[in-house]
Amino acid sequence: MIPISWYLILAAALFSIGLFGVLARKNAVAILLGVELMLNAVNINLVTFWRYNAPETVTGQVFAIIVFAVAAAEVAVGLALIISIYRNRNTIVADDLDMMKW
Amino acid sequence: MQNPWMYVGLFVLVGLLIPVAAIAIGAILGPKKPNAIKQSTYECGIETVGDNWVQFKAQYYIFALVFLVFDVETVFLFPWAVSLNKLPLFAVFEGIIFILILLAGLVYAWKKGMLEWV
Amino acid sequence: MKILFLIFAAITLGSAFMVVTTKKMIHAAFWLITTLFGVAALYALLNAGFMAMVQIVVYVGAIAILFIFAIMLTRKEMLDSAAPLNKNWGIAALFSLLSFAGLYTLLRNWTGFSNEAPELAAGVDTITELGTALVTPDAYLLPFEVASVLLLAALIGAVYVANDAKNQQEAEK
Amino acid sequence: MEFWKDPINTIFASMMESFTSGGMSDVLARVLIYLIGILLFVTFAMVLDIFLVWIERKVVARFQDRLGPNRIGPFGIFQPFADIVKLLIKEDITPVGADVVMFNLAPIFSMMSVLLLWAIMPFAPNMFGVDLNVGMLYLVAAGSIGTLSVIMAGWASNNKYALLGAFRTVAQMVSYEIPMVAALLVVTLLAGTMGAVGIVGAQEGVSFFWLSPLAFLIFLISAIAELGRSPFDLNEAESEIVAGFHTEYTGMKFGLFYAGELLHSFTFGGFIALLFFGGHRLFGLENLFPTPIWGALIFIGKAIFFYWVIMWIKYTVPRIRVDHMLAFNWKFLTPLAFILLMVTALVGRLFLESAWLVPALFISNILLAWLTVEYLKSHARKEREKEEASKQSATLAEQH
Repeated sequence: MIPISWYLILAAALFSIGLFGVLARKNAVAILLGVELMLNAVNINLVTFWRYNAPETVTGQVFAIIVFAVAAAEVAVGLALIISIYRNRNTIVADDLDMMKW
Repeated sequence: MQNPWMYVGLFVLVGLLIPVAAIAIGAILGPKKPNAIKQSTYECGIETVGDNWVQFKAQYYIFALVFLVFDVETVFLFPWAVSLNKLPLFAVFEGIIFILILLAGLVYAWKKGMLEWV
Repeated sequence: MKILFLIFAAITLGSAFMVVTTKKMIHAAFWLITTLFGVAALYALLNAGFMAMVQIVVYVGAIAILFIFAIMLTRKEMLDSAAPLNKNWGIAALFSLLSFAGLYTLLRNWTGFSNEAPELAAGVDTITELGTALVTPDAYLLPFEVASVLLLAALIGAVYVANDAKNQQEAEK
Repeated sequence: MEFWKDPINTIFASMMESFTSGGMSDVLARVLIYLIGILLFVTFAMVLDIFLVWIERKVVARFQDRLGPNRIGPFGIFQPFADIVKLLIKEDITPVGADVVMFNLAPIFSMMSVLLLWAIMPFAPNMFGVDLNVGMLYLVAAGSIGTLSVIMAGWASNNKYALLGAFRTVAQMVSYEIPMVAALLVVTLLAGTMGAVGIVGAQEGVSFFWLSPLAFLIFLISAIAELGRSPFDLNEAESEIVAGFHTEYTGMKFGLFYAGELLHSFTFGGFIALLFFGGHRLFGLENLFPTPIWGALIFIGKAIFFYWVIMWIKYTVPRIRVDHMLAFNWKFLTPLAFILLMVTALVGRLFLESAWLVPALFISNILLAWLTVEYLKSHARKEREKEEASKQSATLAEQH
């Protein structure tokens, strides 16, 4: 059988890749893709802990479902904002979005 | 190894292999005589203009958005529906409140005129 | 089991890497879908069939579609963006490597690091338990209803913002 | 005699014995037997698919007062084989600028999404692939793989019409998924389980059609939309966008899309049979022979019947406009489906384990349908009056 460490390391690696995407990508949509990777890593952790530490309760799965809802809400609003910005300023390069700077 | 997902995994494998085999046989048996006209994209018989870039309506996004919200909602509702018969009556009302809150969102989008295609 | 895990883990991580480095946005979205399938397979391996299905229904069926629509709507920009990464990508790579190393050492020092999975109790229907937990006031009733409010807020917010975009598009015509 | 009562498991046990006696490990033997079984099963599905082509062409010919294929074999039954040979020896054209990998993956995914549905199809007791406890979600998940294949095909073709068609199709498929899921939720609620086998088992006494005829109608409409068949065939509206997302596909790849659509229709016919009409049951006739093969035959007969209903609708109703299609879903079908879900939850819980459950649910469904129709009538009347009033004021203004 697979020890828990494999899953946790996988989740950590996925989280780091997502973090890299968030920090390094130019495109705002790509940044959201990175956030999705990070949320997935979190979900892997939650389900893993459910399976290995408390399979008799459903806490881990409930948490994971709520993370799904949060991810959906985040994507819906985030992408709507990006589309709106694209319409108004004709760019979605995150570095160019500096209207709050002075 | 009583995991039923093993069966599903094998089914995915076979489900991939059969169409791949069909396409492969077609590729072996069919002739290969490409030329520029034949490989150009089809536009009702006239010559292709530009690439496939077309401006899409923002409307598509709105429908996908409303769909996403309802899709996530159903994920919550499936466990509720499965266990409803074993639960006390107020669980029904909790689910109804849950649905009503989301239908309010649909009504909002409707009143905003976001569900119109034009 | 271990072989299956390694295959799925390789698919997940490899395609996740492609998501953050590939040049064309639409390809990044399709690599993300591959990652999501990999994660769903991992859930199935963890005996969490419900989570695997939810992963595909919500992520592949809805979130990925939304991403593709958004990419299509903002595509003109994408065609000429040459470099996918910004100038700070070296620092970003260092940062994420450091975070991985930090997480690894943290986990390493945890006592339960190499625990094995306990046997699942036979005849327990996780979905029924999940449904019961979601509507029991002592358990997760509040998160259940709050999730609905969260989704409502997201819908209203996104519709409001996108309405702006729609009006803009009509004004351009 | 034992064999006929449970053929699949008997074969499985004997194969398992012969495999493991040869020194093979238990897991490997299981995987191998599953693989052989699935291969046979999928081959059966594909052969059935070939005959579906023939049925489709024959039935449409009858609807349109023609004869249909009648040259090759008796009643033209070998026509589909000729079609396959033709598709196989056609040149496989990939358009310039297409994304080759995705262009080839799309038809494969399309076919796979349909075949995957067969994994949970319970033909009869002891005759099914696997009983997943998340069966209904699995159905939705397989559908989303189909959506994905459409988007892949449309984008990878590098063709405006293909992309437009794909976007229309995706908008339609995702929209109609919501009422469909709501109908599935109603069924889940009534059965108390998501597994397909459990749902068929729960219809021991009375089919779910009598408990929720409205859910059946909603499921039928959204299934037709999900399949992209007329009146919802906007994805390949020939007069507007050539052939939709598969404009650029030739040969066997086109064949896979086409065969996938037919098999999908049949599969949904099967799902209608198992969700609302008791699966393998037919007024006690299923007990005529004590073998599940007989039940499976009844099930396939039912599936073909509902496949025929879908065809009937397809060749009777004209295509609807894209804005009407979306308005019909979001302003009518989705609210109705969720109201039905709430009503079913309430009534079903109130009358739980009482003899009045069936009549109460049936009457509440009929009542809801009647209220909806009345509301629509009054709404339409108001709209008409408004229109006439504006017309009148317009003519008045013209006169002045």
